[in-house]
Amino acid sequence: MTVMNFVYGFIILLAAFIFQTTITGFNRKVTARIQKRYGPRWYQQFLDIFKALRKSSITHGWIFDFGVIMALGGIMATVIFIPVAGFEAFPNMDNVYIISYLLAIGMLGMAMSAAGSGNPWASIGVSRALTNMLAYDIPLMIVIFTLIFAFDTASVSEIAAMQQGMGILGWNAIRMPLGGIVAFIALFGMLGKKPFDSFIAPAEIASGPMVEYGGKHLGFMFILHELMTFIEVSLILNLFFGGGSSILVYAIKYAILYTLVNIISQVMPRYKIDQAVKFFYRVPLVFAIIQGLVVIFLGWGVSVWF
Amino acid sequence: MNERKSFFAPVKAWKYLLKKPVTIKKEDVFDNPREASDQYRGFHQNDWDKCIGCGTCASICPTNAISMVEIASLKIEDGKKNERPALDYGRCSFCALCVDICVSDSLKMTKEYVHLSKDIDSFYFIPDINGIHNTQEKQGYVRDETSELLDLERVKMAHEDVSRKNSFIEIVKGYSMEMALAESARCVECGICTATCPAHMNIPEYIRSIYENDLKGAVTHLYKTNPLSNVCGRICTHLCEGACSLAVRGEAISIRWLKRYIVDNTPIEDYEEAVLSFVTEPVNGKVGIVGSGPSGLSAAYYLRTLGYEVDVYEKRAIPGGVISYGGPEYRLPEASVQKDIGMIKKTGVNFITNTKVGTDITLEQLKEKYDAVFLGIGFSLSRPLNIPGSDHKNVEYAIPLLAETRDYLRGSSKMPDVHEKVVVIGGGNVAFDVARTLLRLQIEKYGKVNVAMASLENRDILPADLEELEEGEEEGIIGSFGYGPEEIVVENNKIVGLKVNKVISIFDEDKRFNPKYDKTDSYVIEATQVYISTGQMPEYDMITDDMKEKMEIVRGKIITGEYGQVENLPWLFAGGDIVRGPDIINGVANGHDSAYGIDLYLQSKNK
Amino acid sequence: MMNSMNNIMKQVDDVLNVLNKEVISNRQFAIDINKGDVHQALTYLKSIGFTQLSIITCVDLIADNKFQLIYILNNWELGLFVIVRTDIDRDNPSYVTVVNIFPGAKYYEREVHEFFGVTFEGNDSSFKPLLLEIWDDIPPLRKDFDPQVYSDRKFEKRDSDKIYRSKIGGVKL
Amino acid sequence: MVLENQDNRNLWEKIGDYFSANSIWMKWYCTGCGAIELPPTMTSRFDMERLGMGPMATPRQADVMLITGYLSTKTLRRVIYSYEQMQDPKYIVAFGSCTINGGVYYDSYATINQLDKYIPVDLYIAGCMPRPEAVMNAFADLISMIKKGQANGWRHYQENYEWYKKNQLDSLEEVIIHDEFHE
Amino acid sequence: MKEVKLFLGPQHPGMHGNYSVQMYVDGDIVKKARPTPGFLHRGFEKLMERRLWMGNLALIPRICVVEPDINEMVYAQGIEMLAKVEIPEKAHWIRMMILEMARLAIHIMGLGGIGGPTGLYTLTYWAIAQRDLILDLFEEITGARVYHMYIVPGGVRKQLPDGILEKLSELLDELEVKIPEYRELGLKHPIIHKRLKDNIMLPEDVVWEVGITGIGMRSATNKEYDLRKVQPYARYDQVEFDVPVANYSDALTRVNIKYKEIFQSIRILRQVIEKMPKEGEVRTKISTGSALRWKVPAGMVYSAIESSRGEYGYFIVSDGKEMPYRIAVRGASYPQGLLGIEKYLVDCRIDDASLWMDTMGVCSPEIDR
Repeated sequence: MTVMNFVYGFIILLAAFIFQTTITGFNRKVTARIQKRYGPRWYQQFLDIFKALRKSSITHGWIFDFGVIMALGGIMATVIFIPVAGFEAFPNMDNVYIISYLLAIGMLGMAMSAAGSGNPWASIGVSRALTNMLAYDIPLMIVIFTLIFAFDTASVSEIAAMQQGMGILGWNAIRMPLGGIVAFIALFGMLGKKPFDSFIAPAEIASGPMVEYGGKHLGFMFILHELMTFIEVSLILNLFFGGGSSILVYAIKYAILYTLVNIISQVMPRYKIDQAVKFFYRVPLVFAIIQGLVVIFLGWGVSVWF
Repeated sequence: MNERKSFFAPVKAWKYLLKKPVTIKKEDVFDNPREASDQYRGFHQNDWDKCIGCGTCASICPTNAISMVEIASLKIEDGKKNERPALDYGRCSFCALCVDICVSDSLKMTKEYVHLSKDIDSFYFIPDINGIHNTQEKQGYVRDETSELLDLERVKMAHEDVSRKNSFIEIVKGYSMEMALAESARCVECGICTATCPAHMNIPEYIRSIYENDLKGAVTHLYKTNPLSNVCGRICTHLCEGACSLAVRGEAISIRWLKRYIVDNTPIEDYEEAVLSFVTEPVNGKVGIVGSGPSGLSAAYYLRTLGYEVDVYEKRAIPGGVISYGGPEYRLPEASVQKDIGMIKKTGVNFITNTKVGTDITLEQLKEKYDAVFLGIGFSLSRPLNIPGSDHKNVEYAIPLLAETRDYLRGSSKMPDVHEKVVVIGGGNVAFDVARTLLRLQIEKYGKVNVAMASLENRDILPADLEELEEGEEEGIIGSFGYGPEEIVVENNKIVGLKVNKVISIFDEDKRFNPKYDKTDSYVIEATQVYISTGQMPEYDMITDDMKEKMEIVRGKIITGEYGQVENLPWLFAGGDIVRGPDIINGVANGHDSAYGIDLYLQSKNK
Repeated sequence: MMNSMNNIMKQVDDVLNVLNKEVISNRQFAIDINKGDVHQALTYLKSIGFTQLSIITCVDLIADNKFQLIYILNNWELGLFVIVRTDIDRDNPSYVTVVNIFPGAKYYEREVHEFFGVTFEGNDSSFKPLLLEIWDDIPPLRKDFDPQVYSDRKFEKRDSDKIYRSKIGGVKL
Repeated sequence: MVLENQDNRNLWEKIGDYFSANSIWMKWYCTGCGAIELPPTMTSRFDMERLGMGPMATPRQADVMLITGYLSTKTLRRVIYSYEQMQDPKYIVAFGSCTINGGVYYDSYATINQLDKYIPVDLYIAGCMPRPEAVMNAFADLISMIKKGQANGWRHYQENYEWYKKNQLDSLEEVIIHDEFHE
Repeated sequence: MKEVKLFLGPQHPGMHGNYSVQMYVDGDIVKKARPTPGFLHRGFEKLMERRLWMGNLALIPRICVVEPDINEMVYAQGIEMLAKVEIPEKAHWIRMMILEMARLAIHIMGLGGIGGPTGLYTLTYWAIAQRDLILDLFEEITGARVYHMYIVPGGVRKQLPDGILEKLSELLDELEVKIPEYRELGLKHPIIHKRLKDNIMLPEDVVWEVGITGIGMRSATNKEYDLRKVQPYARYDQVEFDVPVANYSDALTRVNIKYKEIFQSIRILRQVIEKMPKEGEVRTKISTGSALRWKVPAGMVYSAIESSRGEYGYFIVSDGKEMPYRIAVRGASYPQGLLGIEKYLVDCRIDDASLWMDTMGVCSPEIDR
C-alpha cells in the first residue's frame, strides 16, 4: 500500500460523489418529466448539498454527532474498495465481505445517530430501516453467496471481469435470471426507492431517521446518501450486470441502471414495512433459493448459459 | 365494485417521459405573469374624476379594509367630498363588494395580482386610475346590472290624480310604512346630503331611524337641526336630493318625503316628548325676534331650547310668515304648519302677533327691552314689474294673492277676486303656486279654467321644478315659456291681454340681466287680470337710517358674520331671506346659526 | 313529500309533549320541547327514522335570559330534517347529555360547552377545551362577548391612518 | 433593522448565500387557507422545483416557512415553536392580507393581526389568497433578496429576541405548547 | 411494550391541512388516537354575527378552503328559505354547474391525494395540475381561482361569460380522457390494492353511531343517501345521475366511489350544459334597498346540501335585522374528523392514519371554523 493508493482512493471518492450527484440531478429531471413538468436544474443536487452544509447545525448529544461521522467514515471507506471498470484503489481488497461489512458500519452509524436524536419518528424510522435491511439482505445475500460459490471468488472485480467477453449474455443477470431479478429488486430496497421506502416515508413518519437532521448534519447525510447509492448501484452493477470494460461503458451502464430504478419507482406507491418484509420473503427469497439450488445442484449459469 | 389489479397498467405513465410537460413556461410566470380572466378580482383602481368620496365602499367592506382619507388637494363641491377610499391590503379579501356597490361606478378592479414587498407600508394605498403600481393595468372585475348592490329606483310616491284641481287637497299622498321602510333601506349613509343641506340636517341618521322603525328617534334627529320639519317635509327645495350620491347613477332618495313620513306618522305623544326633550333649564337672557318666518321660528326654538326667554313679533294675525301665508294649501296644508308652530309654542316661545315692528314698536325699543334681537323679516314685498300697463288696478302681485288665499281657506277672509281669464308672469315656483292657486279659485268660482303663464325662461331652463310644470300643465295651465312680457294691453281702461315676445337671450355677455327679444314672434295672451310673480324683496322700513349706515346691505341683503351677527351692531342678528335669499331651509339654517351666535354673544356679555 | 312530513308531525304531536310546532319548509319542521322531555323526544324520533344527529348547537337568547339548545336530526329515508328546540336557564346553564342516544353528540356537546359554557352532565369530556387553547374570557359565542374588544386588547392592529397620512401628497405607490 | 443596502458579507458568506438562494426548502406546514394554492405551486402546473424549491417534512431541514394566511393563537404557538427549531439562515414568507393586518379576521378573538410582531417576516405577498403566480414571483424575489444578503429576518430575531418574546407572551400568555389536551 | 405518544400534525407531511391527531402507538399499531382540532379556529360563527348578510359573502367561502362553493350555496339557500325568495331558473342551473365543478375539482384532488400517503407522488402531481384547469375555468366565471363568492343569496352574482359552456364542454372531454389514466396508474396498481383493500374499514353500525355522511356512509350502507337525491336542491331533480354505493367500506371502495362520482359529476355537467336556459335573469334581490340594509325575516332554518364529504349544513337564525343572529356550521367532516378518529383509528397502523383522513375526507378548516 502506497500513498498512491490513497490518492486513487481519494479520486474515486471524489469522482463517485460528483458522478452520482449529477446522475441524481439528472434523474430528478426524469422524474419531473413523468410528472408532466420540467423539474429542477441538473446541478440542483449539488446546490442542495452545499446549501445544507452551509447552514448552522444543532446537536442532540454526542451520539448524534458521532453516528454521522461514523457513518460517513464507514461509507467513505467502502467507496474506496469499490472497483470501477477494473480500476481499484486497493487491488485485491474488493472483497464482497469487506464491502458489505463496511456498508453495515455506515448503516449502523446512521441508525445510532438517528436514535441518538431522541425523536420518536426517528426511532420508528430506524427500526423500519433495519427491518427493511433484513428483508432485502437475506435474499440478496443468498444470491451473492450463490455467485461466490459459482465463481469461486469473493472479489467483486473478478466477478465483474468474468462476465465480460460475451456481451450481454455474459451478465450474471442473464446467466442467472432469477438471481438477477432478486438483485434488481433488492437494489430498490437498498436505495430506499419506492416501493421500499417506508423507512423515510414523509407522509407517515415525517422522513423517519432524517427527522432531526438539519444544516451540516443533513449535508453530510446527503453526501453519505450519494456515496451509499454509488456503492449499492456499483455492487449490483459489478456483480450482476457485468461491471464495465471501460470507465465510459461503466458510467453509461450505471446511469441506465439507476435511471431504470428511478423511473420504475416513480410509478410505485410504497409498501408498508410489514408488507415489504412479506414481499421480500415471499418472492425474492424463493427466487434466491431456487437460483441457489439451480446453481449448486444443476450448475446452470456457472460458466455459460446451460 | 372495485377495479381489478393490473401489474403493467401503471407503467403507461412512462409515456409522459417524452411528452411536453403541462407546466406553464417561466416567462408566463415571472416576466409577464399570465393575464387573468376578464372578471378577475385583482388590485383596485379608482377613477378620481368620477369618485365622489361617498364612502359607501367603506361601509360595505366586510373586512374594514377601506377607510376614507381626506385629500387636501381636492375641492369640496356640492355632492362631492374631498375624500377618497384608501385600501389596506392587510385586510382586503378581494370580494369586490365595494365595486358592486360603488355609487359612482368609479371603483374597479384590475387584472393585476402580483404585489410583493418587505415594506408593509406598500400594502396600504389610495387607488387612483393608475392602480397600485402606476401601470394602468387592464380592467378586471367591474360592476354590472346583475351584481348591482344598490337600489337605484325610488319607491314611487302616490299623487292625487288630476281631479285634485277641484279643491285645495294636498297633492302628494305621503308614504305608507312599507314604502317608507323600503325607501329608507336604499340609503347608503354617505352623508353628502348633510354637507349640502343648508341646515346640515342629520339626514342619514333619521333615515336610519325610519329604517329601524324608530320614529321617535327620527323626530329627535330632525329637531336637532330643523324645528320646521312638517313644513320642510313638504315644500323644502331639497338640495339634499340633488346631491344624493345615489343620484349619480339612479334616482336620489326621497329625503323630503321620508321626512314628511316621520312627522306625519309619529304618534303625537312621542313627537312632543322628542321635541321638548331639547328644552333645557332657563338661563338669564331675553331675546326678541322680529318676524315669525322660518328663520325667526328656528331661532326662537333653538334659543328657547338653550333656555332663553324668547318673544316673537309678527305683524299678521297668525305666526309663520311665508309658511302661513306663502305656500299654497295643496302643497302645505294648514294642519302641518300649525303643528310646527304649535310645537314651538309648546316649548315656551312667546308670540306677539298683530304687532308690526317699525310702526307698533320700534327696533330701538326692542333693543332696550331685549339682550339681543334677531331680524328675520323675510322678503315680504313682491318685486314690481315695470312694463307699460303695469300700474293698472287689475295687475296683481303674487304675495298678496297667496296670503289672501290662505286666509280665505282659513275662513278669515273672503275669496280673492279672480277673473275668468288670467295670465301669470313669471316662471319660478312661486309663479306656479300663483297660477295653480288661481286655477283652483277659478274652478270654485266659475267651474272652468283659464290660466296662462308667460316667462322669459323656456322649458329647458325654467327655474321652477319639473314636477310643477308637469302637474301645472296637467291641470290646464297654458304656458308661454320663453316669451317675455312687453306690455299689458289695456283697452278702455280694461286689460285685454298681455303682449309677449319670443326671447332670444336673457343675459348679455357680461352675464347681466338684459333680455333680448325677437319682435317678429309676438302675440297677445288674452286675459283680464295679470298676476306678477317675478321675485320678492325685503321691506326694511323698521330699520332706522343711522342703523342702516352701520350695516352693509348689498342688493337688498344684509351682510352678516358667520352666526348672523351684524358687524357694527352686536346686539342685532339677522337671518333668512334677508341674508341668504328666498329659501325656507336656508332660513331655518340661519335661525339655528343665529341662535348659536346669540348664545355665544350673550354668554360673553354675561361674563 | 309534504304528506309524509305532515304524517310525521302528527305522529310526533301525538306521542310527544310538543309545546310548539313550526313548519319551516316542506322538508323541515321544528318542535319546541320541554327541557325534561328532550331525551324521550330524541329517542322517539330516532326510533321513527331520524337516525342521524346532524348537529347540536345553541342559541344565546340574551333578551330572554335563556339558552336555546338545538338538536337537528336527519331522516335519510324520507329526506326530512327535524329541529328540536329546548330552552335552558342562561344563568346556570347545565343540561344532560344525549350521548347515550346519539354517541356522535360527544364532540358537539363539548363544543357547545366551549362556546356557550353549557355543561352537559354525563359527558365527561365536555368540560375540556376543544378548539381554543388557554382561553381567558367568557365563552366566546355568548352575545355579551365582544370579539373586537378582545382582539384589540390582545392583538395589536396597525395604525393605518398614520400610514395613509404619510402618503397624502407624498409618493404614491 | 439591519441596514439593508450595506453589503458587508465576506466572500464565504456570499458563496453561502448563493447556495442558500438556489436551494430553498420550504417547511411542509399549512398554517392557513393560503395553503390551498401551494399544491398547484408545488406540482406540475407551476413546478416550484424549477427554482430549486421543494417541500421538506421537518422544521430542521427547512429553510423557509410559509405563513399561509391567518394564524390562530393555537397555531402561532406551533409556528414559533417550529420556527425556533429551524436552522439558520431561515426565512419567513407571509401570504395574503391576514398576516399584515388581520385580514378578514381582523376582529376575531382567535387570530392574530400582525405577524411581524411575533416572528420576523422577510417578504409579504398581497392577495387573499395570492395566486400561484404571485407565490412563484415571491419566491423569485426571495431568491434575489437572499443573493443580495437582504433577507436577514432570522438575524433580526436573534438580536431582538427579548422584544419578540415579550410580544409573544403578551398575546399568547404562554408560548409553550401543552399537549395534555385530552387526558 | 410501552406506548409512545406521537403527533400526526399539525406540522406533518401526512396531514392535509392544519390538524393534529395525537396517537399512542405500540410499535406501528395505534392504540389510542385523539383528534386535536382548533388550529384553524377563527371564530367564524361569531364573526358572521357581526357582518351584514351580504358582507358575510366574503367570510363564508373561507370556512372550507378546499371546497368553498358549498358554503356559498348553503348560506344562500338558507337565506332564500328564510326570506321566501324564488330565484330565477337560470340561476339554479348555474349554481348546479358551479357546485358540480367544485365537486369535480375536489374529487380530482382527493383522487390525487391518495398519492400522498401512499407515496405515489406522480398521481398527485398529475391530479393537482389537472384540477388547476378547473380553477382556470372558475376564474373565468367568477373572477377568482379559489374563493369564488359567486353564489349569492338570490341567485348568482353575474351572468355567465360568453362561450364558457363550450370551454367547459371541452374540459369535460379532456377529463374523460385523462381521469382514466389515473385509474391505470392508481386504482389498478397492485400495491395500491394491497394498501387499501380490506384496510381502514368502516362498518355500517359505526356510520350511524358516529353520524358519518357522504361517501363513507354510502360505501357502508349500500343506500343512495345523497342529499342531492334525498332532498333535491337547485335542479338536481331534473338531471339524471347515479349515486355510487357499496356495502363494504374499505379504503379502496371509498376511493373507487370517489372515482365514479367524478364521472357522475361530468354527466351532470353535460346535462347542465344542455338544459340550462340560454336567456334569463340570474339574480333577484333578497330584500329591498341597498345591500347595506338588506334584511332577512326573522326565523330559523337548517339549510343543508351534499358536499364531497357529506351533509354540509348551516343553521341560520335571523331576528329580522341586517345581520344574522346566529349561524352554526355543521362541517361535513365533523363526525369523521373528531369522534371518528377517536374511535376508529384505533388498531390502524401509523401508515394508515393519514390514509384514513384522506379517504374519509377530513377537512380541517370546516371542523375548526
